[in-house]
Amino acid sequence: MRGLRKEISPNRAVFEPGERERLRRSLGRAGRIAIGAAAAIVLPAAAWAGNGQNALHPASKQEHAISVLWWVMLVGCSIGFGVIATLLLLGWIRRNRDYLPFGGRDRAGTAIVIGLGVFVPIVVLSILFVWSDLYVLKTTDAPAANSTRMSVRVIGHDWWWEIRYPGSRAVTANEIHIPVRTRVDMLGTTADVIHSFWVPELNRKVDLIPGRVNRLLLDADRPGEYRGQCAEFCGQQHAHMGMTVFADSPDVFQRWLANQERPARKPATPQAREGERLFLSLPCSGCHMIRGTGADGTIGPDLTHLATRDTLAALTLPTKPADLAHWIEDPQRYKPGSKMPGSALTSSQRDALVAYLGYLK
Amino acid sequence: MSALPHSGKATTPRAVARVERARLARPNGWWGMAIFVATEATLFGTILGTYFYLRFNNLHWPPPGVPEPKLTLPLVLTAILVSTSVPVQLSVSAAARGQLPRARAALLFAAVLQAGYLGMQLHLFVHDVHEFPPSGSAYSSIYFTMLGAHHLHVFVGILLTLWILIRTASGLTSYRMNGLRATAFYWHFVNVLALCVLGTQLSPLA
Amino acid sequence: MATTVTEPGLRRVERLERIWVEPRGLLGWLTTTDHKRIGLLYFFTTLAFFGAGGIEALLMRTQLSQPEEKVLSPETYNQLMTMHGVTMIFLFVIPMAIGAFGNYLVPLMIGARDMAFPRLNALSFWLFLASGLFMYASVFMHAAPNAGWFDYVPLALKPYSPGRNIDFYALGLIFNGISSTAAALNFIVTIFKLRAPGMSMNRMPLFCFAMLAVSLSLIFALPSLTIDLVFLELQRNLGFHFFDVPHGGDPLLWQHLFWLFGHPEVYIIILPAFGIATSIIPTFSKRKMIAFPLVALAELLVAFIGFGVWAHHMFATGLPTITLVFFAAASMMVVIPSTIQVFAWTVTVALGRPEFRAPLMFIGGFIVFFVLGGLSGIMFAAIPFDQATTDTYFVVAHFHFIIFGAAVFPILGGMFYWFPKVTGRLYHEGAAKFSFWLAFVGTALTFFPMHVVGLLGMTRRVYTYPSSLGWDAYNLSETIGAFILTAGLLLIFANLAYSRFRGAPAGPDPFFGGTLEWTTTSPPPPYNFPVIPTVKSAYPNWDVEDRRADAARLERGELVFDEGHETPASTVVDAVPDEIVEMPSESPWPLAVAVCTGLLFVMLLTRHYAVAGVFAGLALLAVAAWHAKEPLET
Amino acid sequence: MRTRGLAVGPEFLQWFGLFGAALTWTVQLVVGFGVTIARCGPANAVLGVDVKAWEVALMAAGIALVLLSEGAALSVLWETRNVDESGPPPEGRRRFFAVAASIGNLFFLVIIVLSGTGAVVHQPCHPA
Repeated sequence: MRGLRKEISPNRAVFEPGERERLRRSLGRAGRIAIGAAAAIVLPAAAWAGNGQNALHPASKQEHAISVLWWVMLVGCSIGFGVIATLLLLGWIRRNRDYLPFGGRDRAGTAIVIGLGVFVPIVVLSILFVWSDLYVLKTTDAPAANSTRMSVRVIGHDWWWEIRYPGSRAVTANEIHIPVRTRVDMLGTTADVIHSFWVPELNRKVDLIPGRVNRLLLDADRPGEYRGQCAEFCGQQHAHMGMTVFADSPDVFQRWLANQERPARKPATPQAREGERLFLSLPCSGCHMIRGTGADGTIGPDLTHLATRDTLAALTLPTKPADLAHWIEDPQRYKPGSKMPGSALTSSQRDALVAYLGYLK
Repeated sequence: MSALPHSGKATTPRAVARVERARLARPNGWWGMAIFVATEATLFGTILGTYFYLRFNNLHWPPPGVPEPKLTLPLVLTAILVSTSVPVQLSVSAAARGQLPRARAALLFAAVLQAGYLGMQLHLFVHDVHEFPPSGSAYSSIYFTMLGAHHLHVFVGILLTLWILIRTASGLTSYRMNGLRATAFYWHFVNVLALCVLGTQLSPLA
Repeated sequence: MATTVTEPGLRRVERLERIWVEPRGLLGWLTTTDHKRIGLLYFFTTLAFFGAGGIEALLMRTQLSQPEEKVLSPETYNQLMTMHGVTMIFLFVIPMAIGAFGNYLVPLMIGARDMAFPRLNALSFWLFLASGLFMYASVFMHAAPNAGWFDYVPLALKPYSPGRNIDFYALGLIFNGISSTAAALNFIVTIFKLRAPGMSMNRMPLFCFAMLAVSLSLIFALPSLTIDLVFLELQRNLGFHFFDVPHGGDPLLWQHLFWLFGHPEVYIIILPAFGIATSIIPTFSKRKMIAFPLVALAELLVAFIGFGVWAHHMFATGLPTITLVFFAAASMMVVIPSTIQVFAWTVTVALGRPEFRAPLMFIGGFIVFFVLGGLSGIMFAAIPFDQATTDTYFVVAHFHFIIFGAAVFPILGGMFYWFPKVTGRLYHEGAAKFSFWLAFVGTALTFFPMHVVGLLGMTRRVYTYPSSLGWDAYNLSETIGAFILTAGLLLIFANLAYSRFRGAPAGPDPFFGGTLEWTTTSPPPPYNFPVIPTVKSAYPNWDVEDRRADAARLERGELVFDEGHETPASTVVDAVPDEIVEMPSESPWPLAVAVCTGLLFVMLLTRHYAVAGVFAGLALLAVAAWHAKEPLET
Repeated sequence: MRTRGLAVGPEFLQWFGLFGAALTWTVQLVVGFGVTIARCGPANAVLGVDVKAWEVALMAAGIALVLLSEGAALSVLWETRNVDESGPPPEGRRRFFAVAASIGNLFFLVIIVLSGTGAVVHQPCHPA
């Protein structure tokens, strides 16, 4: 105790010679740590560009602004981390030295705390606020009302996306087609619980909330498929609620839209006709709509042009005949909790249904 | 340090009065109640906040078909309730001077008024429930939640008062004195609350 | 201190022993009002819940170890995911930090003989235990809460969650909140009123400042959660309308009220960690905390500003930008109290003579994780970036660095640091250091890749994911990390358990700590201090003369208070000795009240409202019986 | 909170310096947030809130009050320039809180200015 008492008694000694050098050397270390920390995060993230759902792989002005914000903040944070890590290392390096820098007096330490802990952050964070929350926010916020030539309605369901094109009869599900380099106003709401619409490579996310229509700008600057996913926990199958945005050249898009507006094709082969009959007689038509037939259900997705879609059940399965057959027989196996019941069909009935659905181009 | 007043040993009105005089700061019990009141105040803050949040969320407030809140009777009742702060405080200062009988009389008087208030309010409450049930709209839901919460607090206050009256029947100790102080503090809080709740309840008339 | 006690002193000590003795055995534990025993009860209870929450986490990590894994059904996963959050927050971190550490240490650090309201203290433990059992009953009925720990409506409303799951959640958290409120109230009054003579607010240990800040946060934050849950129950079971649009309600009301509680909650979780760090660092750096007043301020400020940032959890809900900027600005500035503390800690270490024993190493790990989590936290104050990454694994990474890396590491370090005080024995240093590195590597490996996978588009709360998105490697490494971390934790507890029986004797003050708990014997006697210490600085145990003066006063019988079950109370701000308070001794009633309350909530759950009323009445009667016994009548 | 033999003046300055700015910001946040909710809710049709006027007024009043409390803190800081911050109360304690307050009030000043500016710069009720 006595010894300790002496050690912590203040106002002893002055700045030790050699301490300055040590400080300077370990500040060099700070830089290396900063770079290391940055690399640790950057390299793996940047390495992955091609998964179609990468927030750091922008395909629009908006997402580009966000990723720039991220890279700048990352560098700033790495520097901050470096400074703090250096101070910790200083302690570690000095652990066996028997003198106290600054003679154990608080003044210098307090100065560092107030300088680096108060004034630097106040300035830096105020700048960040002005840049991100006043300036960048103006590029990512909802498009001004009626500032876009076209809009698309997205209605979240447990657990799939209903997509409508105002001013057109086209209705589809889970696959949003938009013309490239065109400002599209996404008007999002929900039929049941809160979902969140997020296509990482195109823009930030926005929640779909009962009683509200939240808007988001979709403006892909190059053609492609952009994957998205529900981001707000919405129940048992939250994990299987994906969607794809197809950004096509305007004429391709127009052709697609014109086709989607048409009623369903009449089946030509006897097997497909049998399939249609089955579809209308079995419970299917109670939940699904196929425009131009008696099927007018509104619980499940509109199947009028099912065969033009790549995937089933919100990106759970591809729309290949085999998968379609499996899905029809036992949806609960692939998406437990989904509203679609399994159905006991003879293999011929099943093949007929699949054949019919394959017709819905 | 043995000169310190020993609240634990103060078991007669005179001894209690001595402790009350000698004490520099308020007793632990008072502080306990103060913190409790703080959390209660926050509770009502969120209820009133919710009331106005829902109000901003609705064009018609109260919604069509729901009568506007009555004005006079609630005003009168609240005035009566708030006035009981006086006898309650008198009771405290009397007890602090060691005058137990006077203290209990004042407290009893207050309790009677408060009980009367609660009775009338519950009558109004039941009447309103029949007129526009809470399941009718967001307005009626928050309306009855807010009033119900306040009536509950009045009820608890009456229980506290009765408890103090029972305990002080067998004389005054510093422990009971602290209880009395705490109860009085609680009542002042409930009375201020009554004003806030009334203001909110009548806000659609403004 | 109590080294050279002679006859008169010894006689006084013996009298104190007689006065403060509690019944032995089970009965003693059931009726105890001793803050140290209650602290231990909290410790072992929360440890059990920590185990449960950990198992839930490991199961989830196993399910996510590779794409399309089938270990858990989606329903089970969602229940585990929700219970993991609820358990770790409400049944582990907070009760461990406040209930166990706070209870055991605060009276010792301020030189008091117990909490201000010992029986209330017992009540808050029994209520906590009951609420925990209440919530875990749901797990065994496979009806555990399954809507995520923030339980958004309308998913949590009857049409989408018809089962009892959500009622378990709502009632359980209301129940738990009662306990936390009681505890917080007790801490505030204790810290205000029971400080040793001379311990004016500027000499109060920083741990106590942290506990004060936490308690104040709880007092002002919990009501909005409680009322939110009451609204939820009223709407679910009695047909009220608060959250549904057709009747003029608003689903966002739930989110506002929840996060008005939920964000202060984050600081409630982290503040005790600050307190522990600010206790360990000066001891092992052998110097006073640098910028002491600023650190104290920072602890209070972070709690305060924490109330003004709630909507940054709602940036993606499409609120008007003019509404969001308020919360963005506050979210930027709430960082600064933390930067103050981080620099104060690191500078204190750098300018001291640090001795890297296990506790200080855990604090080092804490600082690293806290800085990482804090820096990613700053990013969420940038609205557009928050809107891009919220509800992804980037957020999961961020808050696990904060509420595991930053909140739990100091708790682990604190376990080692105060282990000698509690048990009177030393832990095994080598094993402790090794377990630190295991836990450190495990934590980094578990949570760091989540940043990347989040930026790659992995959203949170998914029970599985397709393999086409390049998330597999990251998720596998996270799972591996989780198991390494588990090994580290198990080694820590094995070390403590072993040392409890085989450790070398520690003596009163093995680390030369600066605060008052080190002035008394290890483990401390039921009355904590034979003589109430007087304080002249923020690190009274380093003022050797004063401590010797204590011994002298014991001889003279000054400030011994051996005439009864007594402790002195002082003025709130400057700790001027004010009165002698008779403390209540052991009582069975807190347990009785807790039991009645528990049954009350069971009846509410099963919708037997009349019976519930009966139990409410019984609880009130128990409270009356409790207060009918006044301290002096012991 | 009565304590033995304390002049009221410095006590008031110390506590106002410590809490003034904090409470000011609380008011600005609660009222400022409430105003935006009122302005952007359906009820605005009947209420008709002028959000900019409110926010500007709040910001101006806020800045004034915060500067006042910072002034109080600084004056206590000057009064106690020769006192050790862990010294005996009341001076030591006043010093302690003055040091804390003089720094802490800066944050509140910045928060009030930033959020006020934000609320004025952005156009009312444009969804984020």
